[in-house]
Amino acid sequence: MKKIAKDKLSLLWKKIAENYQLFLPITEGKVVNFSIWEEGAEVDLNTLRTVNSPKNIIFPQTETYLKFKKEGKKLNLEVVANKGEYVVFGVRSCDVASFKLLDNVFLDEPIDKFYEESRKKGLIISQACLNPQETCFCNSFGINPELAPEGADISTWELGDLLFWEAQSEKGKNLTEALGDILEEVIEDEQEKLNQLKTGIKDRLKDLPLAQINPETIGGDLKEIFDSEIWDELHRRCLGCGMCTYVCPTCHCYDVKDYDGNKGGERFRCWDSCMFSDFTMMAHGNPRTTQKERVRQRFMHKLVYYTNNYKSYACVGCGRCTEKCPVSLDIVKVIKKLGGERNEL
Amino acid sequence: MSVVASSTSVKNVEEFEPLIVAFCCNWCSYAGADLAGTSRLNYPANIKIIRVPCSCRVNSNFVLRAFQRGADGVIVAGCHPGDCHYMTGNYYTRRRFSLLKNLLEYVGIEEARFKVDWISASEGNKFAYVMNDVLEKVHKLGPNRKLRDSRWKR
Amino acid sequence: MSCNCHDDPLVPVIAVVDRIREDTADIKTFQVKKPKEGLPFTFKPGQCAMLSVPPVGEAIFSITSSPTQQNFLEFSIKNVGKVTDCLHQVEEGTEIGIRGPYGNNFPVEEFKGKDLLFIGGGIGLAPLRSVINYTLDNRNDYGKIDIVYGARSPKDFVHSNDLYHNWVQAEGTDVHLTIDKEFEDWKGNVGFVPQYIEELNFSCDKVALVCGPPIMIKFVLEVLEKLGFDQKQIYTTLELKMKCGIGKCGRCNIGDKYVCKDGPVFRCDELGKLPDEY
Amino acid sequence: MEKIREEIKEKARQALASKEVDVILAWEKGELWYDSYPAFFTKEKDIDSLVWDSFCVNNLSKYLLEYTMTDKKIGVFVKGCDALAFNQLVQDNRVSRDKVVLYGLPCSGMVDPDKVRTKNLNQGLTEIKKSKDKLIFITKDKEITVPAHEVYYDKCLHCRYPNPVTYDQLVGETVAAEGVLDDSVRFSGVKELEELSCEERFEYWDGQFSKCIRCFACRNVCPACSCKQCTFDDSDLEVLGKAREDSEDKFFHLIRAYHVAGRCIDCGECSRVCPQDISLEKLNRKLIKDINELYGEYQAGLDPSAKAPLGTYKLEDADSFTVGEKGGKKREKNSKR
Amino acid sequence: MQRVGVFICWCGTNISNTVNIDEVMTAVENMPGVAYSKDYQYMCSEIGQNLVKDTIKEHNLNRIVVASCSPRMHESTFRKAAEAAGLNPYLLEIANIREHCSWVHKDKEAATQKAISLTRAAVAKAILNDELIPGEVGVERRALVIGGGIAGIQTALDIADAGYEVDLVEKTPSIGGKMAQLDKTFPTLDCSACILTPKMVDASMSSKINLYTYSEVEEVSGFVGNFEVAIRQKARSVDMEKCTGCGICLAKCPIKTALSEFEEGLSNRPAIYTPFPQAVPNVPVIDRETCMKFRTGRCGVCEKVCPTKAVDYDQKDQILNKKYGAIIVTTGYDLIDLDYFGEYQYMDHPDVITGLEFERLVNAAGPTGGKLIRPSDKKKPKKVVFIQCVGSRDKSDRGKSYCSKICCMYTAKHAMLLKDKYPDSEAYVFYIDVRTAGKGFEEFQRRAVENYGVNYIKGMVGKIFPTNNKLQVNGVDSLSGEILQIDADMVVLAAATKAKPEADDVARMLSISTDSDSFFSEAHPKLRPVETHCAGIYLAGACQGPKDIPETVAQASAAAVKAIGVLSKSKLVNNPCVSEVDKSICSGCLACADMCPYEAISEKIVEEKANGKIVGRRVAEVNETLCQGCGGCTVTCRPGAIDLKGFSNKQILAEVDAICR
Repeated sequence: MKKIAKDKLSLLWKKIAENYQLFLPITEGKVVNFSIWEEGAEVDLNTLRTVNSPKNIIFPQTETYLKFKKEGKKLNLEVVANKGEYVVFGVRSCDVASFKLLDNVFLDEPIDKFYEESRKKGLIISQACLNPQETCFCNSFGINPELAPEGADISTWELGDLLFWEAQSEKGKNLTEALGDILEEVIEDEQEKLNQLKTGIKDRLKDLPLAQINPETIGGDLKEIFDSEIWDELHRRCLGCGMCTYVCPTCHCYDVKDYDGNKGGERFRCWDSCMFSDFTMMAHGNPRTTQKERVRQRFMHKLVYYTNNYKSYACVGCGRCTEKCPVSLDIVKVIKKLGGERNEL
Repeated sequence: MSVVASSTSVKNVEEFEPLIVAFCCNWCSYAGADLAGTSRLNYPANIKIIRVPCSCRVNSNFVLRAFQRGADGVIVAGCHPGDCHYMTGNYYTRRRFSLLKNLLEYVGIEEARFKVDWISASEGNKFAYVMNDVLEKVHKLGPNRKLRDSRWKR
Repeated sequence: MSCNCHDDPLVPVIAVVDRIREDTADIKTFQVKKPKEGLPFTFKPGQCAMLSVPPVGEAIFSITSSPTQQNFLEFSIKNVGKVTDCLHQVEEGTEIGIRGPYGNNFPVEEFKGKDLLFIGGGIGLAPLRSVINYTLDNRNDYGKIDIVYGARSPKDFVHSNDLYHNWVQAEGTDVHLTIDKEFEDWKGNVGFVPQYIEELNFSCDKVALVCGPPIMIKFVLEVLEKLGFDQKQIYTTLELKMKCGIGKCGRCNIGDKYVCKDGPVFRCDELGKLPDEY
Repeated sequence: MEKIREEIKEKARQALASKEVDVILAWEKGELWYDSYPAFFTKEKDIDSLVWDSFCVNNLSKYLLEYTMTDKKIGVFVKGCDALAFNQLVQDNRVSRDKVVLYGLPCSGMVDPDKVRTKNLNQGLTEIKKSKDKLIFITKDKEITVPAHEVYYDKCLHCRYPNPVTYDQLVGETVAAEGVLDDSVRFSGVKELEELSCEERFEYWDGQFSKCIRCFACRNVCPACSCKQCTFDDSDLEVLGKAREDSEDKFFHLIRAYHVAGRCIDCGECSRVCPQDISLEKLNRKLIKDINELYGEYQAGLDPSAKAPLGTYKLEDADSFTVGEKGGKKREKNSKR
Repeated sequence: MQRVGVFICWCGTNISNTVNIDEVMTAVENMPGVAYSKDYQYMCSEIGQNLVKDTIKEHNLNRIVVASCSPRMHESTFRKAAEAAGLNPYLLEIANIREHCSWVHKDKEAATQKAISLTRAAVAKAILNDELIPGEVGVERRALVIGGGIAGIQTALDIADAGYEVDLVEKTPSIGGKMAQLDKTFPTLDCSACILTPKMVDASMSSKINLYTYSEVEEVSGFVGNFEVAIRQKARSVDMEKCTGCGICLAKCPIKTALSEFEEGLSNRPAIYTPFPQAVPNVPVIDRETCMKFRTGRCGVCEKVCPTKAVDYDQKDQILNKKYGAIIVTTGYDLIDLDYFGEYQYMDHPDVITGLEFERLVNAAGPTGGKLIRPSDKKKPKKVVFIQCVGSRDKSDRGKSYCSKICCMYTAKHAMLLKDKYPDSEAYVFYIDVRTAGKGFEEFQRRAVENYGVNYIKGMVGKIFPTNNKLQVNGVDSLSGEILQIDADMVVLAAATKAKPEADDVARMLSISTDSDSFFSEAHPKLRPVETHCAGIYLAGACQGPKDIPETVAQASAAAVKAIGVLSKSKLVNNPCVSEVDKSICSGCLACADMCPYEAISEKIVEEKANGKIVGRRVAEVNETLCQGCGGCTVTCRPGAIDLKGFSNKQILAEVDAICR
């Protein structure tokens, strides 16, 4: 395990940025988001949760992957490979876990090579959550924000003026080595303090208001849950915006579109939202005509369909929807409704 | 140094051939443009006219789309207020584009890039004058980078 | 680091529209092949492919030719939206993009030795034709073949050459045609497909393959049930909004199944387990 | 507020019991202190969970659109801003006045949870009480009193219509408008920007617009955005592309603001719900300000029978583009209309 | 499948000199959708049109683009050609590469590139063109003529002669207009009244013509074939039916001091009056502002003396609402105000008069009974100076930049009339140029000079000084450079003509346009001289620009023919480029209906399934016969549910994209 004094972090950023695109939580006005670090950027390691999840780094909101040109009857296609190597620093355990959930989909056969490429070129540095918030419920999905999350190449913990640093993967080790002297070895005393820190975090989790949310309380088979009466009422307040899906670290529905430019065109994929009325619109109809069906789809996907296909819930309890949904139609409420009385707090 | 800098900038300006899209109402401004033609007046070829029945047919979407597609300036021209072939159309045009013009300026689009004017069928001279005037001003401003789609090449 | 993104399933390869046949006023059949190699990929009956017509976009279509046809793929396409409209504007010799094959297929191996009943309506004949031609090309492997096909009028029949000649002439094969409404010079049956099936009173020892408009499928299933068919004997193919074709973009699901990946062919008993959202 | 809450519940119960209405639109409480959200009551017994507190920020008027195709009679609770929204929907012919029973709720402001969190008042919070213009944050072991305006939403600080401008029944007593109602304050943000150079303005707005993730929350929450199908969702015309691209982002925001020009009630909901904190109100207020200056003071939602500024004209209207020749070449005399 | 044929016209050298046709042809071939392209010297010629027709058939084309002159010129020509080849005419688009390109640009390369881009836009639009079928609408077979001068009278007579009803609306109490005020007409010197009066009588006697004198048109709506017009019949205070025109009331009226409008203020008239003895109708009107009865409540003499009890002080203005198939505007002209021409002393000296005043002074029925005398002292003038171009061809603000056209001739006429009356008198004419273009004009003017000895002086008058009973005219003979001083007894000013002051209001009411001098604009200066841009509204006479009587009468007959062209049809076809509503998108906000100037949009309830029940939903609906196709509604409609056929959102965006490509 290594460490670095927090006031030397900018040296660290600089060093990493020499060879990688470095993404950090950066403040812009009132919001903190992962953005490319440049000298002078306002890095914010304290804000627990960025507005956008780091999903948009590994799975960009808009990604051009093909360029085309038509000349008479001829068609030319050219694949766009557009990623360099990058490092994301400060990813919380929930968000790290979300990457695995995206991997399940995109790295399943047939493998999405663009995503695979993006994952290969990325190095994830996690940051433990010292002070989980009232909207957090990662624990409910088996995530332990005090530990080094599975999927992180390097994990870090803040302790006082120090940042602890532990490589978790081969990639992580290589970077750690390359950083050389910037990082120092941790001494035993500090190791002990770190253990205490972890226990402290764990204790705090238990007191969070949403700690008892438990998706396992959802009973019944797919069709029973699908036909449940709760959807009749639950959807009513939904505004039909796509905020939940866009800030969600695990939502991954996308659309494929062509742009017709003047000097050839390009094909891109971009995030889409099952909350939008035209998501499943076809020339001859729409299987989900009301917001009820769309709201149901989203939560069924997260809590049932995905689970059936990948043996895991498509939620990491990050709390973004809990905090951001303008009408509080968040997954906690759905789990509670579906789980019935067993889920009362 | 300064001499070199200015000479290159002049060169750049010379290379810049602005594209200006003009929406002209059929009854006045388009006819005014015809008259400018019949009178063999001169204005630069950078201005390209789209015929619409009335200036009130011009949607803000069209204006923004032209900018997105790399137009360096956009003109909406209609009959003088009071002279609308459709009686009242250009009164709406006046309100609609007064607001849009201000809004564009407000978000940092240079004032001269969007021009609304009243040009009657008999004002071939004014047509040519307005076109030359807009072009000259846009030319000074240089290419529209602010609203152009990055995928639309110059 | 090198990138193998050009192998991405989303990336199409160039294919050329070799021949175009106008089946009806709004349906055309396109022969598509790779400029050099011919067949763009191998596939099984019932599978789909994604056709690209930049800059308009992509859409997924079932392959209507049989895998036994080694030189090209065929697609019968109805002009209903942007992409299909663009395809209908295409001329012979035009290059388009193609990727696939996608989805599952009709279990033609399992059908071996069985009598087959094909039930199609309108453009719904397109996916069935692939299986029909496949079974006819492997005639000895299969029992009696009945083809029931209906459309609004004889002018709306797709693949009329097959309907009137090839299939009629095939051994052990009966073609039963019907149209919705009386039509000049039409001597065949008049009436909707489900009623016609009931009239034809097929024995229930067959495998039924159904494809057509949703409303037709619904009533055909009722009739088949009446005739004594078990749900496990009935197969259908579905169409929902599909974008990626590889089960990831998240819009063609019915419950936890993705039509583009787990479908489009569903056995009716499997379908019954899924939510009614298609 | 606590007292009024009971009054509201009673009103709602009675309205359902007497079949005055088929459904009541109000608010309900979730699991967290700030979590009050829209709720739809059809049964008397459910009214127990109805809530009225400092977090009932959601405007319920727009949900009336859901009921346009039914013959249900709807009771809806409206705050000052919500009532303007309601009127706007009536003006836009989207809601019929006679299908709705409006219960007016005077409102002096709603609390911004972010401001509470910033002040760290949420730690161990059990209850919030309101006492005149103060809020008392109660935890297990202490009570902290804070001037209400310190934690109210920005949009509530200069509220001009704290009392509903239309209602059938008023619950509670009217409140005085707090804060400064002077338009110079309301438009100060706009003026600051106007005074910048063109390049500075562009830089500002470019920064704002490029944050947008196109979630459409601003549009979907907006009571003036009541179209059956939004032009941005027109897949046939595709005026707005789906890519996150600077010019597309600008197109979206400019057209969104433009489409509500003269119909924006200035409720500030768009800015509130924006996850990226884009200053949408500065866009809307620019249009309001210009309309006021060019065509005379106008407050959308005040009079449902008024003509929207972009839906009418005057012969002598000023414009912003012909320099020195207001209104064109000829003198305008008598009106034809 | 769209197969676009593109036809590029050279227009002789008009286009091909500035636009490289070959380059355009090459570019066109590669445009998406283009199946065939062809260039030709004169596409509008018969050979050219046949080329279009034949190619449509030969190459199975279903969209046509003609790159040529302005669509305002030949769109209809090529539409007809397309139609003749079996194509819906609205599948054609014009790329204007002449007026908007070759004629305004000099740089060949730039013009060529622009021609390509305009053609590309036309192709992009044409691909999206739909077949449009015009609707039909009935025609109200009655015409309205606004203005009862010679133009209006002639128009009305011609239309009536063709068998259609005409309403002739005149603002003043009698028809006749300016021509009634004239003494003689040039170049024949025949008596103006003698040729006009019979026409006035004919108009009043015609069973097809209804005269509405002392009336004004107040509101016009509708469209060709179906104009709806409100006419205000001002209270005459005399019952038209009862009055026999005996004139007793005129004689008995105690007020005698109102200035006669007809006599240009040179004499007085009573408060109850007919403008002139031959007035049609010969029914007096009470000038309520002058009348004692109306001012003070006392008097009532006319009522008492009227043998038929025709005087009716309680009469009120009446509004008549009528429908017309066509409208002809013949509102005439005025002379400019001479307030700003102080150097000529017109405002200050009674012996400085206008030409029109001169007409009254020499007229036998005029204020002096035909005796030409000075207004100031009733003496015969010996020396008269005529000043031409007072305000005409004058670029300063007080004048008019145009030539008033009639002054040269009437000045010659006046000088001759003077000489006829007083052979010993002297006439001097100051002129800039003498313009005598017209049949017999030159001979007429030469007669003045050669036979009558009128002194023509090329030059302008600087100033006039009134001195001892004389008017000292200071001028310059610009040919000799000599400074002249003429002590004249009388000065006659040829004041410029101008449009009526209310012309702009009339134009606005009719939705027609005026030029910068407020004369009504014709649809085309050469080819459509009596039409306006508004179908069904025509122009005749000096309201369109200065002109003399024969021109006016010719134009009046022309306008009548145009109107008859409309009235003779039982149905008119509509412009099919009208709005239509996509009811599936329409929210029913009806903002479109609010802004429609033609009230063509109304509310409609469509039945739809919602929650398992059939319920009504409000949407907008366009009445295609009322819609004129301005497209304003399409912009009002935020979701784009209402669109304009022929100029759809998609088409215009396609044009934008193509132009910018």
